[in-house]
Amino acid sequence: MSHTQQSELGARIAEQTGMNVLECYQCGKCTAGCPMAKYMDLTPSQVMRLCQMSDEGAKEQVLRSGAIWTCAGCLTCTQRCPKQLDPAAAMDVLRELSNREKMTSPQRRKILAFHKAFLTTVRKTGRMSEFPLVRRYKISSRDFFSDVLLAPLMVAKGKLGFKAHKIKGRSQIKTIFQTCADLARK
Amino acid sequence: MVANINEIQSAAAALLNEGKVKLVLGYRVRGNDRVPAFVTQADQVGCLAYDSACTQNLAAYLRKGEVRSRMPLAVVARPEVMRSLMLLTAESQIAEGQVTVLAVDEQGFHGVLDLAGTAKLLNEQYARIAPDSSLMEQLAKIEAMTPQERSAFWSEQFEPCTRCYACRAACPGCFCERCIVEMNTPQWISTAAESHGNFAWHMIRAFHQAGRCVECGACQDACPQGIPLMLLNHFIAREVEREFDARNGYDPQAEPVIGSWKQDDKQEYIR
Amino acid sequence: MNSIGYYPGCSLSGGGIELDLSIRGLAQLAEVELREIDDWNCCGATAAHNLDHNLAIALPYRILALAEKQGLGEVLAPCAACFSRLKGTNVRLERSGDLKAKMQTIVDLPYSGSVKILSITEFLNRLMELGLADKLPKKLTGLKVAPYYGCLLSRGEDIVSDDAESPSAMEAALRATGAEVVDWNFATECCGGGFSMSLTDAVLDLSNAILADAKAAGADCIVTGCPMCHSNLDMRQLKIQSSGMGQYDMPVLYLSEVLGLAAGMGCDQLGLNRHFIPAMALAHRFDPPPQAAETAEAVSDQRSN
Amino acid sequence: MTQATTQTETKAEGFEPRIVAFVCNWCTYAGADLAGTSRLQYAPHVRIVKLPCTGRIDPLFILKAYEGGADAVLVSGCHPGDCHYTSGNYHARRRWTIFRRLLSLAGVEEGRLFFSWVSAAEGQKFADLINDVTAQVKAAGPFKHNPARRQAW
Amino acid sequence: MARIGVFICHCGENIGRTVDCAAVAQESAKLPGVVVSLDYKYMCSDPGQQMIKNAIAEQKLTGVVVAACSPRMHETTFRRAAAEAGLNPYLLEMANLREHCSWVHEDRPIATGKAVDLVRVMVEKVKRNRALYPIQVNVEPTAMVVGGGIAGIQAALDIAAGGKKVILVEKSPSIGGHMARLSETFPTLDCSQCILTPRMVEAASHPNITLMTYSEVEAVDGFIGNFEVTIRKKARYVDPAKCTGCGSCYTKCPQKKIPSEFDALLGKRSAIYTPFPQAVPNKPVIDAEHCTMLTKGKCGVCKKICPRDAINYEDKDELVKVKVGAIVLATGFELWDHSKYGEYGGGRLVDVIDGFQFERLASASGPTAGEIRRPSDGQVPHTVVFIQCCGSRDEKQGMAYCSKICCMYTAKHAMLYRHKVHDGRAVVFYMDIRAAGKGYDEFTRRAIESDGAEYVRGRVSRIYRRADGKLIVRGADTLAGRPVSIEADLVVLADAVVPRKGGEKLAQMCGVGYDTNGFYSEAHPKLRPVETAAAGVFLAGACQAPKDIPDTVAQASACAAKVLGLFAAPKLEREPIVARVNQNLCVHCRACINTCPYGATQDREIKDRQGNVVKVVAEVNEGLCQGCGTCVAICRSNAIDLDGFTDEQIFAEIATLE
Repeated sequence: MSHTQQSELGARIAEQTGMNVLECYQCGKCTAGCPMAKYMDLTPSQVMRLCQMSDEGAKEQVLRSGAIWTCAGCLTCTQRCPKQLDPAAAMDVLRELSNREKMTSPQRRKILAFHKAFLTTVRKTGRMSEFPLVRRYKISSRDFFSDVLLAPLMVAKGKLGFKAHKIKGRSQIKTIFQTCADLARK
Repeated sequence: MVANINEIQSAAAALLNEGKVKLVLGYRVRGNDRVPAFVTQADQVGCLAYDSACTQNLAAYLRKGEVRSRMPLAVVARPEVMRSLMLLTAESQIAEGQVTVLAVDEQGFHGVLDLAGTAKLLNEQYARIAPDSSLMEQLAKIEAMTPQERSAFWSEQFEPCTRCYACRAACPGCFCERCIVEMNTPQWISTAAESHGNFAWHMIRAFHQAGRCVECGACQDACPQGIPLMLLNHFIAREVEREFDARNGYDPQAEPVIGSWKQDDKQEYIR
Repeated sequence: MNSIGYYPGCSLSGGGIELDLSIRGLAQLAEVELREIDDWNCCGATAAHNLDHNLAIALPYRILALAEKQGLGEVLAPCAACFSRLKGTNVRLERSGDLKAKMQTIVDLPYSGSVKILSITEFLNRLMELGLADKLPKKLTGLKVAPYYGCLLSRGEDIVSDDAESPSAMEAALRATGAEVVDWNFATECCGGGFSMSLTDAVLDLSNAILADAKAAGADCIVTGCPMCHSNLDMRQLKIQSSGMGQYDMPVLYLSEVLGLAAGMGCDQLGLNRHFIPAMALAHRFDPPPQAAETAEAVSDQRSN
Repeated sequence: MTQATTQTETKAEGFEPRIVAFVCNWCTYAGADLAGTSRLQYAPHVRIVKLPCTGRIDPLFILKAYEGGADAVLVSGCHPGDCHYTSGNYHARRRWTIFRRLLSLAGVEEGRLFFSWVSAAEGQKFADLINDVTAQVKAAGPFKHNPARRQAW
Repeated sequence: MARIGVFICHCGENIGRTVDCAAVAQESAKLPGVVVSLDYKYMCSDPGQQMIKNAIAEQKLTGVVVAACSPRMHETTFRRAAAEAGLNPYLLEMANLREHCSWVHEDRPIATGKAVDLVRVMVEKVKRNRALYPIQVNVEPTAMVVGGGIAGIQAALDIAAGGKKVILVEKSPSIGGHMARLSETFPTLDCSQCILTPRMVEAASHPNITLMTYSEVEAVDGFIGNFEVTIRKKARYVDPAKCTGCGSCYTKCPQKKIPSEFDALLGKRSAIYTPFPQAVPNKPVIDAEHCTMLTKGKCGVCKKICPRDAINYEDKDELVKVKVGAIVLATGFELWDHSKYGEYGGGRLVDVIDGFQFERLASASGPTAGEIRRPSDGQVPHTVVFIQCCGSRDEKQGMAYCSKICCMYTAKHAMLYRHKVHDGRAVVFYMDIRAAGKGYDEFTRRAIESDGAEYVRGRVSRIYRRADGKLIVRGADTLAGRPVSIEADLVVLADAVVPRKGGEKLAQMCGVGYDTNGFYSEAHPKLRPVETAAAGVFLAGACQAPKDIPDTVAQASACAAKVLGLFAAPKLEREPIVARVNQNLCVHCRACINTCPYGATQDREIKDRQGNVVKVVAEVNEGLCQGCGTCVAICRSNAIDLDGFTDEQIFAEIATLE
């Protein structure tokens, strides 16, 4: 690896996952198998391709893409990659970076909002409970009306916990979140 | 004395009577010692004895001309000796039909076997002979030492060696016509009983046991100076098993461990 | 009595409550004590690894460390996502001492790596070995099931020990119930996972394809081990059907529910009454409800009258 | 050592290790040739003994080198699969695996025995290897506890 | 008493710049046994060589050390000079002052000191050198060619045309190999059988060629010029001398449902069969596994019907020993088994076939008489998907290499399909089109531009069979940046070209190396592409690497040239660097015999005057020994030594370094 000149994204991926994106030979098998590819603005192989390039434009295009957020993390690409790369792990790195650099695609804001709502719930209580999560998500995504009919049904089935379950070690959880946030800022 | 010594004697007598062997190689009692017995007549079998003090590895006699000239012969063999016979078969020193085994262990006599039968018995009954736990403890101690301490430990151990080569004589695996320590053009190993010659001798002796030593203990028993040769032998056997998954003296057709290879043999130390 | 550690995970007290109920029931039947990890937290699910790679390890690390502290050698994580996060964390910690040291500072708890994580299928197969197999009096003869593994019970070479392209971890248990396993194509296709709310259309598409293939293969129900898949295939099936994408009425059962049926556990005990696509009728094929039996008797009574 | 080397030794500051290298003719010797034709500079302490193949190396050669007071021994041949004689290096590798463990047990410390695969194409690797081995041995100092060393008397 | 001459070369400035050559010469002169020590600007020049020759003659030198460049450069030069002066060339050694000293060190005193060391070591070695004489080896002017495909046929024909005898060994009942199974060949669309069968017949009828079909190499002993090969002639149960090839037997054989290997299991054959109508020799064999007479003792129809009484149910395998001087390995390839690809159906989908199966479907002599009909239901497929790189360039499957021929034959397949099914759709998934060859790129372009094959650049991730029988092929179009899903009726996988199973065994018998993929290793990838590390063994065709027909034929002809060159001289000379056994010391533990990569160490019985075996020892066959010395180091008794690198010489070198 020492001799390979990596792009900024390539280097970041290598650091976090040990993967060398230059090994990708663009066969497209990830795209071919990706269940979400048809909802993406870049295909998974194009994402990998752009990570190989060291120009600023490539980086922008990747981090602003909706594709990285549309990835469901199903690992089909990773499972079948003939070069034994792990595009799914690369997507994690890219999403993290996209969020941190505030480049997240407006088209996929809802997905980010959901993840954030989820983590906020966990940060405050230690666990995820459906009702607080949904409430938080609805407010931040401004998506008030979808699924409104589902909620009463869930209640009836005993599947929607209203009350957040708060664990005892909440302060520990807060510290963990805080430390991780500090590390990310570095 | 094992309970059924009579069975050994009568089996030996039968072999001699039927002319299946010309010699039975066993043990007899001399005072407090157990010494080899060379029985050629059925009426002499009464001297044959066996107990846990019979530690000598009789397979070592199989290289001696006077013994070889009396083949086919029978050997009273405990599991380690049987393993020696497997090694000697694998290294083409003996062949099926030349040696019959009178199998014994602490429990007693287990019958008359040919070499193939011996191999089967070994693998079925004695597939795992647990190494002496005190050996393993001592090794662990040595391995925990610093290199300097290890160097000092061994120089202390080798220091009393007089180069009498009793270890070599007791070992069935040391069947060379002329040992390399006796080569002088060029001289491989200094024959003087001083430190570097002793070191080289013991290193090479141990290394020549790699993949071969059956850990019978005869060399160490034979050493008049009490040098802990079994530490080296056991260490090598352990390493051979760890590295190459090979255990010595169980397969009469085994390829030599040092002298064969696998593509994926470990090599993490080679850069 | 055998005991196994238990990490229910968040969804098992909400959307995945049937899974919790049926697992506890089966464990009791197999005389295995489930020892819940004290004060466990959320594993971070899909959200954490999307946004913060340290957090994605740190949250499961705390869970593992607590389990180790509690002396739990093996821990069941029934939710496929929790399983994947917990076992994945174990794998990565084992690979990198640096990571372990880093996590120890972040979480401030020691963890040596001794906890082994069991998936729902591994756990249920274990229960079968521990005697559950002999406690399945009901034969689900004629029930055609489509075992659905989804992503996290089939893929991830370090995590799942099954064949990624044609997994079989559920088959032995299903066959033991007398059910017939159908050959179908979508056992490992993705259902859309955590996008149920944030990218609903995609989830409807993907889940629809799975339901369609199961139906084409002649399945009576889909069997899963993952609460996320369950909610997409079960709860979202309502929307799929109401929007005219397809009409399936395909019950989606947890593997533990199927085993529970064969064990003769009641529908309520298994949580079958909580499904969105009714599963009771299917259950009643093998376990006629009391009042139905009464009605049948009443009918025959009337006739005789 | 000859007068010429003795002079340079006294001139040079500190410890100048003696390192004996056993190399095969087809890969490592040729790799050393390539280091030469590429004019790669490396430390001058290593003396090469050329053999047709690493398979020719008897463990006693290594002992002999220590007996003679070598501070370290380096053994190098063709990469697995590249042996000019198809499998000499595989045989050699087995021998080394056991012999180095034995030497270690006997007190030959880490950093006194090095093994390497250097192909005919790896001139740079050869130079790096020599420099690295030399630096390590220099840092470790003279092999004082050499259990094989012939006594001076 | 040794009389050694030392000659220090300046190599212009190359050595002289950093090494004080005069000082080295002075120091060397002081070494015991050295009687002359000179330095000179260019030792390899004529005057330089003359200097050495003069010294040898005048000083009656017993050994020479030339301290100059690497021995790889000029050892031959200086040894020849020594020989011209009457000194045995093996009494000359070189100290490498240039590559190993002056070029790699800058400090002049240090480099000079090292140079003296290098000379000292070689002086001590050369004192112990012995005169050695090149080994003369007889050559048996017959070649064995293993493999009767196009490579083997071509090599055999060319060697035979050169006037030398050839034994052509083929394991199946007929020669012809894969080429005989092809429908048409790229890039010309010649009918494969039309161009191949004349060659097959020529090989069978050539007076210099002995065909041994249905035979396999069992053992190879000996060495270049003198191989002794054991060949197993498998029982045919049909006496070829009596059989006229009339065909009554296989028309009447009741066992007719056996999948035909020749037809890639798509067609059927009988238990007594010839693999295909144009088989050479055109004489049937009985497949012992499926013949009920041989398995159950019931039937006997063929024996009853045979007008020539050629059937012999008692026939046995026969071992034949032949002596040959050279061996050509032309064992070819097979296709990788795509059942390892779970995502492509794991071998369970019958309408997912390989390239050979498509060839047989397209072949006029094939099971469908040249109509493209899919195996499952015999329907003509309306959409055929071709997938390249199936297993090739797939590190996950352990094959990083390109199979080289698939781009071309896939284009051909797509073309043939479109020619046969005019309204059919041919979709080709590819990663790159590798069409380097005469007329090749034009050919693939034609498939796309004129024949309407739809080329999609991307791999396929998954194939499954939908309930309605359609094969769903999920691929990617990376040029358009979109996933694509094709509903196909037939899928043809261009499976990776892999070496023949069991090829390693043959390689080991011959002492030939093979790479991690199992392809045989040539001696040098550029300059010796048909030789191997085993002298006298040559490689032709796809056993060395995936190859198309023209490359295969070219390499086969090159093999023939090498073989004919070898046979041109009656005797061979070899370097005398060989191992020798001291039979007095050998205790016959057989470690060396097990170790030798060339089988050069062998058992030798020592007999007394009455002819009784008194001792068995190891012996080195100097014709086979390549001089690696592995046996020497393995011998605990040190009963073996290696000429040119004796223990004594090496110990002297080590001792000099103290």
